[in-house]
Amino acid sequence: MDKTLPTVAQAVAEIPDGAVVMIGGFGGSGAPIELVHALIDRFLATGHPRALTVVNNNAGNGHVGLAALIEQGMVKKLVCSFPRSADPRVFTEKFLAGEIELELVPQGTLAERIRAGGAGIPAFYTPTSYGTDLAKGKPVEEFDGRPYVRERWLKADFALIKALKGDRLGNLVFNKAARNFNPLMAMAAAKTIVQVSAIVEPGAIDPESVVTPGIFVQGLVEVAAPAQEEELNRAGARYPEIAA
Amino acid sequence: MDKTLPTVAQAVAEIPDGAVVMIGGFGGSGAPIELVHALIDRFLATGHPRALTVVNNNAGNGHVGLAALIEQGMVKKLVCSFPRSADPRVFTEKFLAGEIELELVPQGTLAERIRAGGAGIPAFYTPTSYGTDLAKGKPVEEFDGRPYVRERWLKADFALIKALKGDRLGNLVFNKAARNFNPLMAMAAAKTIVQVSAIVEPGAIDPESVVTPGIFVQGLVEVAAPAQEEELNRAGARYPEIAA
Amino acid sequence: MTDRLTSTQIAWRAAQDIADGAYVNLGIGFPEMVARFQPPGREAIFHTENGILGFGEAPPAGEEDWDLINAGKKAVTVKPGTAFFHHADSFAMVRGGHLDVAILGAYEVAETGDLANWSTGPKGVPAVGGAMDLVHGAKRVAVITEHVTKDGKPKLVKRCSLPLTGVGCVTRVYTSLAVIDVEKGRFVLREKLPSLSVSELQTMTGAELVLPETITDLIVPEL
Amino acid sequence: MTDRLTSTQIAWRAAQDIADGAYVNLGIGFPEMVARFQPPGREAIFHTENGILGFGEAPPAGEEDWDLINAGKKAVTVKPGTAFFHHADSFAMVRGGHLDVAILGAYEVAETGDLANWSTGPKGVPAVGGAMDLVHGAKRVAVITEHVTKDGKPKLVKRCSLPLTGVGCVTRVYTSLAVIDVEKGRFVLREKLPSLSVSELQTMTGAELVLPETITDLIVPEL
Repeated sequence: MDKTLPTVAQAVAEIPDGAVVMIGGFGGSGAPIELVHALIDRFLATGHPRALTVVNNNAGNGHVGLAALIEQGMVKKLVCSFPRSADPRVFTEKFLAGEIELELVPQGTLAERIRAGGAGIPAFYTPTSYGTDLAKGKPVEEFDGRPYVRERWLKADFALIKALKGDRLGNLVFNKAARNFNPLMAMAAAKTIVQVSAIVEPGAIDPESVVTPGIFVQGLVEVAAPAQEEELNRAGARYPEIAA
Repeated sequence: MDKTLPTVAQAVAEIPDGAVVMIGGFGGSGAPIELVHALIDRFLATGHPRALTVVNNNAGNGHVGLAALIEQGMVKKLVCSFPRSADPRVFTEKFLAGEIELELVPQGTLAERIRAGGAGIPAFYTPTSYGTDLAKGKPVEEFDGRPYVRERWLKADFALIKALKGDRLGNLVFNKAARNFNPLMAMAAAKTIVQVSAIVEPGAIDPESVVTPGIFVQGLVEVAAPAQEEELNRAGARYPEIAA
Repeated sequence: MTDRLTSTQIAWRAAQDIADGAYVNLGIGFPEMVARFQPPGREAIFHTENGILGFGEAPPAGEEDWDLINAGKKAVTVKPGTAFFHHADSFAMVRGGHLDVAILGAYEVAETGDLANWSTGPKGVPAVGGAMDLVHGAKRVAVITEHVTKDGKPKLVKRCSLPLTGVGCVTRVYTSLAVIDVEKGRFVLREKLPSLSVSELQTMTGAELVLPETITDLIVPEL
Repeated sequence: MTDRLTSTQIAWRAAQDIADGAYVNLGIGFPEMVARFQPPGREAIFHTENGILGFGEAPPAGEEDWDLINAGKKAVTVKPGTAFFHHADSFAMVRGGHLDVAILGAYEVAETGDLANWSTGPKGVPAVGGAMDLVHGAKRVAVITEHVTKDGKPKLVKRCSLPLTGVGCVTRVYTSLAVIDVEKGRFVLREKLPSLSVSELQTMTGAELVLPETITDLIVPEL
């Protein structure tokens, strides 16, 4: 069995219009920028995919990665906890113009909903958001005298995630805090595509240290020296590049 | 901060009568036998603790570890998924004599209930056990046209678990499939006591490979060469030892 | 009594339907035997509830590591690509629909797909383990079983009489006489031993067999 | 205007209540400053929502690793004993009651312990992050804040007028003028600046201050 894919272009080739796509990362840390840019390339060449629902903790920063995806008009709806950043202009303008829908979810609830999607748990109760605007319309129940809000699982058609290393079976390890939502999204998507800095032989990752077992991964592609969103933005980068 | 404890006796000294105690392990793999035996020693010396509710996947095997705890009459109730083993005589006899209460829980539901206890999720829905005797009396709800059973979290006063290595902050790694319920129980107990084969310096465990972060651990004690239940039982061992 | 497949042969037949790269959980006991018969060139990845994906065969006697066991508490080995994880992650794989196939034993299977395989009634000590979880989530839940009980009673029935493990969960049954799919609440006969007539098979089956146009001969090597 | 503590001094005061070995989450922005003032001999362990426990200070400029950031997206460092984990495990720590203290900023705190700190109303882009999770689960949820707004309006109020972050969650408030506990739906004054009378403080507070027998002078070093 070999889940490796030759190019980022092929890795994102199957994502259709209207798909629910989870994109890993917390801000730029752990964001699969090259996969997102490959999706933009495909859109610029073919007009697809469009009308995506994207699940990410944030709403992009500057004009690269998720922000660039939004800037191209490919995103219909965003499910996130914190659509602010150093430079959230792209999302902010589309949102205020009514061109993009926002489902705001508390960060821990977002993580747990994604995990629930991956774990076959259709709904769970959490104290988070009880009594707040974000609980409006959601069922509330008391357990042991304390009120809790019921939340539904979150699943996706595709997850685009970033890892440090992966073997051809899809076993993954991450880099420091770039782990964040990536292992959860890998569980919650019908098809999880991973960009890794290095594809290694099975056995090269200690079985004790595997963070995402291969069962949660459907394809992986090597991006040997991935860009870091923070650095791109500090350099004023845009995707696609504009002649300087 | 130093969470290390000098002896297994001190590690179990605070467990009171009537406590809910989670005990790690799947069968003998990952079972903290020395901590359990220390609890038996305390009981034999002081008459306490007694009337314990024990959460474990199984019901012990032979006459050591959990089986020995049950044999001493220290356990009032057992919450488990599979009270069978090569030699389950101790539990079976007490159960058939009505001397021990059993709450039978499907294994995945048991794991998820413990995780929920650790994660502050008071209840969740699962497809498991729907339409069976084990769902009797539990709320059922449909999501997306499919029925699910609502299950409650499971928490404990104490968890007794076994790990391979731990640092003084309580960061832990486990050995192979001896991981099983141990990291979950560490999350779900007010006080988690760990026996480790080796106490190491902070930093000796790669931060990427920590399985249980120290926040889930309240005390750890070194048991340099822990016994393996399977080997004890193959040798016909009993605890406490009976003169040969 | 007619010819019938041995347990080994039933396991062999079930193994032929496991695709290359499939993630598979084999129930404790008889189903574990399926792992022995992976067709050449196919590599299935085996999952065990107690937290291993991609484990290998049993080690030689005397070389067991009792921290490296399967759900049946038998010693296994690691292979390149093995991963360890805790019980909640393990059942996330099960319940979350990530397994391709779960192969289980059965006391009874109903034409509705209901399965009874965990309890023979109220006597003794009940024990369920992971059975009730495994019947949910795997893309295919298959059963391997004798076609009839030792007393000659059908194990494939209209409605289960024993306590259920799961409702409407079984998709295919490999028996000592036939391969039968569960479709829309009916048993559909796919393969049967060539030596056996459909009507003979029907008499040993507790619910009506739907007969499609093509019924294949169930042919299994001597093993 | 009376004397008041600087932000740094409020952070210092809050830091004095953090016990040795405490697990602490500091909200984004102002609360992060609390980490600078751990009393000598005490070692708190800092948690950040994005999956680090026991991280260290910011690295020198130019030495940032942008995969090693805190919830405020600022670069941090590892220390011996650091652990990384994913977001669900991270919020299990929060929601599951494993943190000893969470210290957050506030727009308003009500005498009921209600907190409003995520939204100033329906205008603009709403963003909540981990705020609604952090107010649940930590054994102590403390707020650090100016005592009044820039316009001189009380931030400690009977009932919050802004959208709530959480209900009945705050247990202690460190302000630029006082330290106030929330007990049984009332503000209880524990410490105040010595230069300030109780009645002066009351005029700047939007709900009644309960006065216990002992009210300590709030004395903070020049910082």
